[in-house]
Amino acid sequence: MYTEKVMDHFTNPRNVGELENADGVGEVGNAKCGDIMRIYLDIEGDIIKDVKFKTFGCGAAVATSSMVTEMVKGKTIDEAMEISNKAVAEALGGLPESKMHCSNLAADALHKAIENYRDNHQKKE
Amino acid sequence: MYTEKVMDHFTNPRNVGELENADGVGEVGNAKCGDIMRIYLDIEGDIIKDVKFKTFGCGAAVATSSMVTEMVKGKTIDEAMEISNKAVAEALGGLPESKMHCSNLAADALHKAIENYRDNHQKKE
Amino acid sequence: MRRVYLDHSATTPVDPEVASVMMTYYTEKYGNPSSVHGFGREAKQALEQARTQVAELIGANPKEITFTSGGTEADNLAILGTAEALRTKGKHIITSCIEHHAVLETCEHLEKNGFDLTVIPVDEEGVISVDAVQKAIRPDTILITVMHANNEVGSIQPIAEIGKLAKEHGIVFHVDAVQSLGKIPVNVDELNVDLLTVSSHKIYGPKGVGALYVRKGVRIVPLVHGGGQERKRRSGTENTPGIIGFGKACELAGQRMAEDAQKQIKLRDKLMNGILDRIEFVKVNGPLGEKRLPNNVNVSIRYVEGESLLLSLDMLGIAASSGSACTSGSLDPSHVLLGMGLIHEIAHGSLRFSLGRQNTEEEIDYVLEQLPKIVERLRMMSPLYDQ
Amino acid sequence: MRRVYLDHSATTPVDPEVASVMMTYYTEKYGNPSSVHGFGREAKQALEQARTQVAELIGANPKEITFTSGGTEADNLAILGTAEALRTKGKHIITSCIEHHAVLETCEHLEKNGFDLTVIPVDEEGVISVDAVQKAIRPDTILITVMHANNEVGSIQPIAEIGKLAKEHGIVFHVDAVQSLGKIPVNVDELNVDLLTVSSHKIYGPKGVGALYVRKGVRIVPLVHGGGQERKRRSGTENTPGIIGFGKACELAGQRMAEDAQKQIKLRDKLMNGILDRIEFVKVNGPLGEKRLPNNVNVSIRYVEGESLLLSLDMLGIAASSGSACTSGSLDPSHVLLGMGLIHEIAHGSLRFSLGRQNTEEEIDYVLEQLPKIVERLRMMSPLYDQ
Ligand SMILES: Cc1ncc(COP(=O)(O)O)c(C=O)c1O
Ligand SMILES: Cc1ncc(COP(=O)(O)O)c(C=O)c1O
Ligand code: FES
Ligand code: FES
Repeated sequence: MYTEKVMDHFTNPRNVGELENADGVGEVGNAKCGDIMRIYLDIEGDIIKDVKFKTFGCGAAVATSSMVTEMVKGKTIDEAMEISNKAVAEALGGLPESKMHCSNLAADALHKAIENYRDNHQKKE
Repeated sequence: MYTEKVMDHFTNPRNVGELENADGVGEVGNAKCGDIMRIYLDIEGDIIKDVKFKTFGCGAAVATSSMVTEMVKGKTIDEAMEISNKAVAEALGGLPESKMHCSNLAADALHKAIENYRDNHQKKE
Repeated sequence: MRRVYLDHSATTPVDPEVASVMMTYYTEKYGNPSSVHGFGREAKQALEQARTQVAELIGANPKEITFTSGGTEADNLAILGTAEALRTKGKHIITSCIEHHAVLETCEHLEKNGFDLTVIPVDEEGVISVDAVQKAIRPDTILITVMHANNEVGSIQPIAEIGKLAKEHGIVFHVDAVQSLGKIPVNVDELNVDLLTVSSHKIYGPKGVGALYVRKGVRIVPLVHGGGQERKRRSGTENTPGIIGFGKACELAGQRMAEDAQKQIKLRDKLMNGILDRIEFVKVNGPLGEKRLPNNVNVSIRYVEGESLLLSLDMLGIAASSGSACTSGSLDPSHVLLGMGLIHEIAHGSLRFSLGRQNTEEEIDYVLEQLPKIVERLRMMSPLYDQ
Repeated sequence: MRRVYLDHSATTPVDPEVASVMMTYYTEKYGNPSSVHGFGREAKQALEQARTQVAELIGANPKEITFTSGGTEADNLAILGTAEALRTKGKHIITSCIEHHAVLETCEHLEKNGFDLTVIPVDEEGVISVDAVQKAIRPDTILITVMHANNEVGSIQPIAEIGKLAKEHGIVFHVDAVQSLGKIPVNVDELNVDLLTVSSHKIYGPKGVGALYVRKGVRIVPLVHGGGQERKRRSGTENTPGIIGFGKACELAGQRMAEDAQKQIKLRDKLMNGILDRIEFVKVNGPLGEKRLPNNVNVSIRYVEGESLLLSLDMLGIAASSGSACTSGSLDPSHVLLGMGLIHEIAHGSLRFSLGRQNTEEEIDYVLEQLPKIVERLRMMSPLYDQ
C-alpha cells in the first residue's frame, strides 16, 4: 500500500519534537479525518534554520510530516510557501489515492506556521 | 438420484415388447413432459396372463413401466385397477420428488389398457 | 470403471496448476485484502494480479473488471444494474430466445416489474439475425443483452455487428461470454461491448467465481451492498483464493487457446461424423464449421429420450448432457432447441457432448462404440420406433 | 520474520483438514451438481452432506439452508428478499447502529427506496436494549435485523428476547451471526430467529461461501435469478468445493467450540489485562465477561492514532485491526465506537485483536512486550500527548 520511502519516513521520522521559542508555529486538523499536526519553525532572516513537528495521524500523515520538514530546512520562507501537498506526496514516491488528502496536513501546517511567523514578525516591526 | 431398484429396472426392464392380438392396449402421453407409454395385456377369464410395454421416456418412466408389468402379471383386472402410481413408486423404493409425475405414465397406461379390454370385451358379449 | 468426461460446458476440472496456486492462499496467505497488515497486503497484491490476468484475456483495463461469485451473478449485475441505473431513461430491453437462464430469468423478472422486453428469435442454426435486433430497437431501448456463444448448440453470434448497432444508438450492450471465453478470442473492443460476463469454472478455474467487465464510464447500480469492495460495485469479503485461481486459469487459457481449439475441433468432427455414420435418424443441431464452438457436439437422436440416453451412457462411465446442466433437472425440453424450431419430441432426444483439454481420440472411439448399442436398445423399447 | 496473526474476526486461515477435502472436489470430483451423470451425482451428494453439517451446527433442518457467496450476500438476501416479499404489508424496518455494513448499507438502500428505517442505539458497552426495540415496533414493521455478536467490540446481544418480541408481533426476525458462529452456541430455535446469516471464512472455512437460514414457511424473494439452484432461492452453479469446505468447517467448529472458547478466553484476558497493566490511558471497549466474545480484545489507546499503531505492529509481524477490516480503509472512525459514545479522537486510536485457534501464550507475551514500546514512540510524536 505505501511506498518504501513512506515506510522509511514513518519508521524513522525526521525532526520529531518541539522547538522552544519557535518563531512560527502552525497547527491544523485534517477536515477529512480529524488527524492533527503541529509544526515549529526557527527562522533567521528569510531562511528556515530549524524545523520540528508533532503529528497525531495515520502512516501517511507521519511520513508527509517528516518529509515536509526535510524539504523546507534551509529554504527561504517564500520557497517554503510554494511547497504544495502534491510536491510532498511526490517526494515520497506517491501516496495511495485514498491517502492523498493526508498530505494536506503537512503542507497546510507548514503554511500556517509561516503565516504565524509573518504575523509575529510584522507585529514586532 | 435414483434408487438401485429403479436403476435395475431401467437397465434390465422386464416385459419389453408388444403382444400381437392383445386383449387390451393402452397408450398415454404424460401431460407434464410429453413422454409416451404403451401397454399390452393378454387376459384369460379375469386374470392378466401376459403383459408387455413400450416406453419413450426418462429413466423413471422406463423403470415404472417395467415395474408395473411385474406387479400386474397374474393379478385379476380388478386388482390391477387398484394399482396406483404411488404403489408403483413405492415398489421401486421411491422416486425423487421431481420425478413422481413419471409414475403416472405407467399407472395410467395400465388402467387405459384394462378399460380398452373391457370395451372390447363388452362389445364381444 | 472407465470414466469419460464430455460435459465441459457444464463445468470443468480445476487445472492442477490453478489448484496449487489457490492452496497457498487458503492456508498460508489467508489475509483479508482489505486489511492494512502484511497478511492483507499480500492477498490484495495477488487479487490485483488476478484482475490484470482476467483483463488481459479480454483486452480490458484491470480497473474495468469487477469480480463476482460467478457467471450468473455477473449476468444479474449487468442487467439489473443497468436497468436500475437507466430506469428514468427508458424501459425497453432486447435479448434473444437462446440466452442462458441467468439472462432470461433476469430479463423476465424486470418485465414483471414494469420493463418492456423484446425477445429476438434465432434461425434454425441457432444464430440471431442482426437485422432482427435492428428492427427491435426503439427510442426507449436502454439495454441489449445477447450471448457470445450458445451453451447448448455452440452457435457463435454476430456480436461485433450487434455491438456496432448498439453503439450507434447509444444503447448499453451486455454480452454473456461464459461459453466463448478461452475457446475463441474474446476482445471487448473488437466486440464493441460495454458489459461482458465471464465465469471461472468453465475454463478450468474454480467454481463460485466470475467477473463482469464494465467499460470505463458505464454506470451500473450494485446488487449487493456492504463494505464497498470492488470499487463499491460488489460488496463482500473477496474470495481471494478463488479469484487468484480464476486469474491463473485466464493466463493459461490465453496461452493454450489456439492449441486447445485445434485439438478439440478434430475430436469434435470425429465424434459428430462418427455418430452420423453409425446411427440412423440423427440430426446435428447448431451450425457447422467456423460458426460453431470448437468443443461442442449436439445431436438429436429420433425415437429415444434424452435422460434415458444420459443414464445409459453414465452406466458406461460416459458423462454427457441433454440440454444444459441447469435445465436437465427440469421437464421441459431445451428452450434453445425449441427456439431453433425443433418439435418437442425431437428436442427431447437431444444429446450434448462438450469436449475439454484432457479428452483423447480413444475416448471418442469408446463413445462411438457404445452409443449405437445404447440407441438400438432404447429404440427397441420405444413406442415411436416402429420401423 | 515472526508473524503473529491476531485478526481472526477479519478472516481466518482455512483448516488443513478443510482444505484437503476441498482439493478433491476441485480436481477429481468436479461435476456440476445439477448434472445427471456420476460426476454430477457425487458432487450433489457432497453438497447435501455439507448442507446437513451447516444445519446441524445451528439446530436447523437442511432444507432451511440456502448457500450464498458469503455473509454479505446472505445479509442482502435476507433484508432485500424480505422487503420485496412483504412490501405490500408494510414499509418499516428496525436495525441497530452497530450492525455490519452489509446490513446497514442494505437497510439504507431500502430507506432511499421508500422504506422507513429505525436505527436502535446501544449502551456504552455496545449492547442493544430490548426495550428500545419494543418501543420502535410499529403496526407496519415488517423486519427486525440485529446482529448476534458485534465484530468490533465483541458484544453479545439479547437475541432470544428480541426474537420473542418479534414473534409476538408477527415480525420477521433476521440475525447476522457471522461473528458468533463457532464461538458461542447458535441455535435458531433458542434464538427465535426466522432468518440467520453465517459466513464460512470466519470459522476456518474458505472465503466466498456463506449461508442464509430461512425458517420453513418464511418467504423471501431471490436476489439472483437464473437456473433455479438452491430451491430457486439462489441461482448460479453451486460453489461445491467451497460449500463442502464450509460444511466441514461447521463440523469441526461444533466439535472444537468449547475447547477453543476456553483457551481463547484465557488468552483474551491475559492480553487485555496485560495492556491495561503496561500502558497508561487505555480504555477497554465492549463488555467484560459473559457478554463478550471469547476471542475479542478491543482497546482505545489515547493520544495515538489507529493506523499508525497497526503499521507499527505490522512491522513487527503482528497483524491486528482498527475497527473492522472493511472499514480500516476508510477515513471515518468506526461507527460502532462512535455509536457507543466514544469521541472521535479516542475512537480513532482503537485497536482490535481477535484471537484464533492457533494463537499461543508466547504470541501474547510478544505483543505485550512490543505494544508498550510502540505506544511510547507514537505518543512522543503526538501533539495531543503533552504530559
Ligand atoms: C452461457 C452461460 N451463461 C451463464 C452461465 C452461468 O454461469 P455460472 O455457472 O458461473 O453461474 C452459464 C453456465 O452455467 C452459461 O453457460
Ligand atoms: C458481523 C458481520 N456480518 C457480515 C460480514 C460479511 O461477511 P462476508 O465477509 O462473508 O461477506 C462480516 C465480515 O466481514 C461480519 O463481521
Ligand atoms: S487518514 Fe488522517 S491524515 Fe491520513
Ligand atoms: S420425465 Fe417424462 S416420464 Fe419422467
